[in-house]
Amino acid sequence: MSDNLLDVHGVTKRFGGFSALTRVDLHVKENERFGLIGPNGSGKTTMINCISGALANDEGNIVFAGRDITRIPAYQRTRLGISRSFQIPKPFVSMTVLENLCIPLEYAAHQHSHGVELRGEAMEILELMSMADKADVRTGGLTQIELRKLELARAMAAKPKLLISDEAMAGLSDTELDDILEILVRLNEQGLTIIMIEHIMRAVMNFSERIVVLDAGEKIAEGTPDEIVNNKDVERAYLGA
Amino acid sequence: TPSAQAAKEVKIGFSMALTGPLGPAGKAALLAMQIWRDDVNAKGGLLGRKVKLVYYDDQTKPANVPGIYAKLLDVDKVDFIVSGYGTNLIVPALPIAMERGMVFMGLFGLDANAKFKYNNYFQIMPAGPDPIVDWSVGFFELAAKQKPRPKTIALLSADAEFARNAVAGARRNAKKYGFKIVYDKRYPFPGTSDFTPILRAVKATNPDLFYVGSYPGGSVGIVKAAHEIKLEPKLFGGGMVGLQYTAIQMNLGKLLNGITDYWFWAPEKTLKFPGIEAFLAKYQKEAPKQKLDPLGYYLPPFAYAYVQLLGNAIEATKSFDQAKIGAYIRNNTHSTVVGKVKFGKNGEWATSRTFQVQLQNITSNKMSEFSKAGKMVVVYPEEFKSGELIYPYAKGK
Amino acid sequence: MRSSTTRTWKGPTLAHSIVVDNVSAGYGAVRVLHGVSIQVNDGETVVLLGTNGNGKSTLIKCIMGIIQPDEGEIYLEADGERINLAGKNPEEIVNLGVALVPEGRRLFPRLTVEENLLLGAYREEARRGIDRNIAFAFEAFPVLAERKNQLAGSMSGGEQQMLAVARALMSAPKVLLVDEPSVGLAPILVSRVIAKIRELKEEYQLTVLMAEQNFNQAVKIADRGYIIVHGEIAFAGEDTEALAGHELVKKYYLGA
Amino acid sequence: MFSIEFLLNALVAGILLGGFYAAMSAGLSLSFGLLDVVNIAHPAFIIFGSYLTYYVNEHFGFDPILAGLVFAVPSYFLGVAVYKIYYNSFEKTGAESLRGLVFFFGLFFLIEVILIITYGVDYRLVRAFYIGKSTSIGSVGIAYRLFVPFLVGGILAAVLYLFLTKTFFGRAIMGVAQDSLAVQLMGVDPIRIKTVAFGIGIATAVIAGSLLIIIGPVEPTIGREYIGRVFAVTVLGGLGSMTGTLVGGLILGVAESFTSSFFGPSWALAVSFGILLICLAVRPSGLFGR
Amino acid sequence: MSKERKLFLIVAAVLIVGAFLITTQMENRFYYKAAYVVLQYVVLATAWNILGGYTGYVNFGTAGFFAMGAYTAVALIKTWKPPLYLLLVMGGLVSGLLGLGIGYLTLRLKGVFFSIATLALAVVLQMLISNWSYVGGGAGTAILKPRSVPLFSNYDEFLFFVMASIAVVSVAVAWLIEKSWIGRGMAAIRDNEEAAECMGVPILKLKLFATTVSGALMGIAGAPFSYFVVYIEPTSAFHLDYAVNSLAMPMIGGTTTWMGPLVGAVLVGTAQQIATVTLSSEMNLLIVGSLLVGFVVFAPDGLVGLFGKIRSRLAGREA
Ligand SMILES: Nc1ncnc2c1ncn2[C@@H]1O[C@H](COP(=O)(O)OP(=O)(O)OP(=O)(O)O)[C@@H](O)[C@H]1O
Ligand SMILES: Nc1ncnc2c1ncn2[C@@H]1O[C@H](COP(=O)(O)OP(=O)(O)OP(=O)(O)O)[C@@H](O)[C@H]1O
Ligand SMILES: [Mg+2]
Ligand SMILES: [Mg+2]
Repeated sequence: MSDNLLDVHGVTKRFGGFSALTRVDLHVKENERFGLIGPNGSGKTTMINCISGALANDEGNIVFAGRDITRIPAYQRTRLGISRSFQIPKPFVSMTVLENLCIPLEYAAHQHSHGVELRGEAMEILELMSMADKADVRTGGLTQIELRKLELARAMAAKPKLLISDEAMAGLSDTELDDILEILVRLNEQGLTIIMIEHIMRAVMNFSERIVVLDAGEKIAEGTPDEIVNNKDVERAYLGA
Repeated sequence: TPSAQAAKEVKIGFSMALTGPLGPAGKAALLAMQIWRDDVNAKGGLLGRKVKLVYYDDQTKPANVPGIYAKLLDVDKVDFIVSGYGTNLIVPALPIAMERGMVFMGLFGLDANAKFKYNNYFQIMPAGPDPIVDWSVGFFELAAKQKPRPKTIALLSADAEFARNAVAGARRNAKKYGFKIVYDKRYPFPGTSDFTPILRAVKATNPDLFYVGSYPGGSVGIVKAAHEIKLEPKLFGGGMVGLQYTAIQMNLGKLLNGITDYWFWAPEKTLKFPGIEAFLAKYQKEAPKQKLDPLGYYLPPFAYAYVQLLGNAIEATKSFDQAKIGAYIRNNTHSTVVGKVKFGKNGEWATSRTFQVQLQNITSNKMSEFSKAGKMVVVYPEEFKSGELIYPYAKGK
Repeated sequence: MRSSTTRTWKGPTLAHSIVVDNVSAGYGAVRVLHGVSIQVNDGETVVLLGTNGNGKSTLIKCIMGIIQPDEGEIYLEADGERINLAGKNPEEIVNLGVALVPEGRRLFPRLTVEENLLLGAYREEARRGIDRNIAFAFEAFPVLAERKNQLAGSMSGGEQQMLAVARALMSAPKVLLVDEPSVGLAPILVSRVIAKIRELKEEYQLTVLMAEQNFNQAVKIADRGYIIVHGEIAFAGEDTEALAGHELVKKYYLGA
Repeated sequence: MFSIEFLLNALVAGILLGGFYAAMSAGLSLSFGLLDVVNIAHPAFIIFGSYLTYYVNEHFGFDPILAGLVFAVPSYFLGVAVYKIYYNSFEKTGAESLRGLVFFFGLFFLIEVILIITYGVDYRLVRAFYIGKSTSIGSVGIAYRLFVPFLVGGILAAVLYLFLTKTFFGRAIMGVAQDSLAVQLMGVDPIRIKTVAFGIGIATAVIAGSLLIIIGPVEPTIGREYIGRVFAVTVLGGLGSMTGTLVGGLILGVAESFTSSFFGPSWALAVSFGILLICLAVRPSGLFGR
Repeated sequence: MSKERKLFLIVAAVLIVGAFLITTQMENRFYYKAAYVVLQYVVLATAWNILGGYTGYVNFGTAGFFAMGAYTAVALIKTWKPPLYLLLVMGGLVSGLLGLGIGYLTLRLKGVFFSIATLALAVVLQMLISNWSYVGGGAGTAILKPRSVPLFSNYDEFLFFVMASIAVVSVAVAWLIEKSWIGRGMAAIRDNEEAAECMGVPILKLKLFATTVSGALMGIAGAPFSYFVVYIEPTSAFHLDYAVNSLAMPMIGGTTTWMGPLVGAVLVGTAQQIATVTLSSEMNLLIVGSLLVGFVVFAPDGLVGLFGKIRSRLAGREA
């Protein structure tokens, strides 16, 4: 047994004849800040979908907290402590922002005591994300950016062990980005493990302790931010000259 | 005062299919009943009281019937009830009549009283004491007489109440008369768009006789498809509803020639029952305005007859007492526009009088073609026969 | 910068510029823009800077006719003619030669890549150049050629962004509005997309207004720019140096 | 007992019927498949077309097919009007399509009422020189009554297919329900596109109505029998795909014909809807769905 | 919360007792028959809404579930004539299992595809029943209802009481679901299934729960049907009306709350009953058609939504 929180072994995912992921391994340590980068279409989101259970991988297996979760449904994975945001926001449109957060709070964070008072807790998270003023707005009235922040907030509301943020910060200004990074760092200090997918190098490089680079569905590099920045393959495939 | 007069009216209540699959026939039946009402009222009503019809559309939905009869009896407080058109719509009302001990005249129910055995139920369709079997006896009698004697039979029925029962009777008759059943299938009704494959399967069995239980839409499809694939059994027809309708006759025209089907009335010299022609004249005057079957030979005379019979019974007993009227109807022979009627077991006709008619000599699609004698030739029973069966079918085509 | 050359050889008869004069706009009770005036001259590339929620997209939507300004005027100056854009539908504005790469891409997810591109060339004037434009799109973004029969909705985020840019160009626009083209793109693609926009711009003599957060990339092609803060123009930089030197830019984009 | 000839005949009968089903469903594939307008009243418009055809056939001896084609034009405008109401009451206000469904159910009943009031509840039929005639190729018989609708159905599907995939207008129809703002950004007026497409859908329904009354007699409420079938064909083929609609129609037609021929007609509907269920379970987006 | 629940349950009990008391007072059978039909629609609309309104899966096959309940009862009546409550239980069980079955369809089928599948299922079931001669097949069969029943002066009143109780129970079930974590989870599924699952909502379980409960209630509503009509045959048991009404009534009332289907069913159902016995047949269809068109056009959020809007507007004026 490893002391990793998440072990992804040889995961392959095909869409028709096209292989979006080919035998990819990932190992994320407990309480690690982990970056996942790669060119567009390299399979990052697909990987997250496999880990969170939104897609079933064709080959390989996924172990979380010592338990093989390859075949268990997504909601159980969330209850075990994996929570993700969606790159393309998927809000609950008939609900307000606050009610959006109540769903994961009720179903994932407090799954055995339905009906507990959740609004206070939801409000705290919104305040953390500086979205408190939008609490009673229906999600139709939010901008793309706000929707992304809602995605992150909702993922946090599941009170996960592992938080996966799929481009939640795209489009944020540097100040806002710093605010969010600070929140994430604080959560990490409290014991949360975080996988960050982001194309904003400033964010990923500053935040991550370790980074894996995907390209065309395969892992091409793994290492500390410094190692990654200086990796020739990564430069060629992703960073550019 | 008008209210006192209204109280003196005799109210006859019923549900009738005015929309839905049975709507066309139901509407024509209603017109016939209204003509009877006007006839009676012109003569001063029943025992001096004017007749009023109280009716609601059951939309051909049995589920509507219980509510309608409850309304008729408890809210409208009608004096008499008669049935709507068709077995499905008669049966739901029967127990209500039974609970209240009322006379209940039925309009074209096939063995509707089998379960209830209610003695004040009287059904006007001349099917006979064992309706399901008697219904097709004529067809088989005709077949059995032919030389060489036909050997095989194909049965086809629409998957709904009347057609299935008709074919169930035919099945028993086939056994009784010793014909071998080589095809016996049902088709979904409603829901069959094309009959070609079905009739090809029938043709593949090469039957001598082809007995069909079908409803108007299907009957048309079957006749057309039979011509298209040249299906030529020696005797063809039996229980096809719709061939009696003028619009369908006008559309099918010559395609009808040679088909032998059950029939209730035709302008043949053997069927000039007292009052029928006067009734039809009135009907035919009004029908086009209401977009109903213009000739009205099928159901309307019987719809007239079943209320006529009730009215006559009231007059005869000089009473509005249900039990007395019931007993009178049960024990006497009645003269109506559809001939002499005597009821027997379960309120069905004591003896079967379902005609078998062969369509002959049709040369055009004009309506006048079908109001003439000699086109719908009664070939069974002997008593009413107006011509000879042309056999085999292909010869009459 | 490089684009200054473009400006010189463009004849006045093909001039297309956008003038936004004192525009105020918003969504229902939410007021977003307050008296904004900007101008994008013929052949220029102007960048619109500003952090989230300050009104960049709103301004672009106003120009495009997606929302109507409450106050102020918006003109398209084409060939010396002044066309009032306020009150026009997006489709009418598109037919005047203005194209938008919208925020959130807005592709047709259940049409193929190719069909998306062809639909981009709907307007009468674009249909003539369709073969040339499609060839150009495939050359600029080879992945689109490889995947031309894939449904747009199943492409990755970045691939979709490329398709959105390519599709806008299919309408053979004279004025291109781009709302944050680099969002969600890998760094290598950001520079490629930006470079492509410049290439296209030169090829077609486009006038470009681009909302962008990635300052370093934006200034590679921008002639000048505006900084928008809380729905007002906080600074109009006459050239890229002026922009780079501005304290707001330093604060927000250059990590100073 | 069953010969090759019998099998071929069953196949041909199924194909002919299938072409007709495709004709009935093509317009629905446009409105429901592409515009996301759940026009459950489509069969009612078909019956409406049958009655228009009946009217001119009965009174002026018009050929039914010709009548269908002629009436397609005014029906297009009827479709345009219906869509305007639908648009203003539902799409404009962003109400979900479910609500529109109820609207169309209501419309369904209203059309039935109008037909009942004007024509009564009786069965109506038409006459044409090809009805009741048939020809045969080898041992395979072909009834013109079914062949004509098959032909028209096939042509209809082909024309719509070309229209949708090869014209700019057609592609705009395909895109409009997916993102109507994006359609605007392509320089297209989405409402116009949808109105035209819906109008075309109704026009094809009316043509299909003329085919229906060629095949068999029609009464005002018979449209209800076809709700299931037209939706089954549309879904089986894959929403919005004309090739799919044609293939879906053929599958249903052949399945019905084979079941009728070999197992007995009473299972025909169960088999064809069973096929639909299985298809949906295996390939939820239909055979040619995207 | 639990106080609210207690109050609601008390109201429910009072209604059932009230229904019983009415039967001891009033004699006119017509009202019982008419009320029976309306109440039957209350059950169907409420049941439909648990799946369609709360969870977002539109069932076109209501008639199938209803008829399966009815035919389960017919099969049992033909076999050993068990008491009515057993018919209800068995009808509910069979349709509930059927619901469970279509619940598994939701694994693969979304949106209209699911709706079409339910429609197809209803057709297949109708064909199966049509070919099953034990329960009368396509020809149908007459069912004798028991002549008398203790406590009630006639069977019509008893049937009314039974349907009233079922209606009260159905609405109570819908209310309990709506106000509980289950209802909130269903709303999340309706909004976005994928996101709901990733937020820890056991979507399959909730969907199965919804389809089963919805199906079972429809089956229970169908179980007494054969006693009500006395004559049962597939075309009327599987009638399009059930599918249309059970969908239109919640739409007209409002789909997001328990009150919507109740209001819609009472309103439309009563209108239909009145129209049947007062108007000419064409007018009847005309009324139903116009009602459907009119309400969805002019009260897009349903009546409940409309009242809410009017109330808040009035409140706003006062403030
Ligand atoms: N459902 C699908 N069907 C077919 N291909 C798919 C599907 N989903 C994803 N793909 C393809 O798989 C590849 C990987 O996609 P993925 O979304 O994982 O990329 P990504 O690394 O997240 O990219 P980005 O950074 O642009 O978001 C892409 O080429 C995409 O087109
Ligand atoms: N549809 C809408 N309804 C209500 N408010 C809106 C809507 N769209 C945007 N807003 C508000 O308008 C303001 C400006 O939004 P806009 O999208 O123009 O910002 P932006 O500068 O483009 O930022 P971003 O970087 O987030 O794209 C924001 O406060 C936002 O909340
Ligand atoms: Mg991604
Ligand atoms: Mg923006």
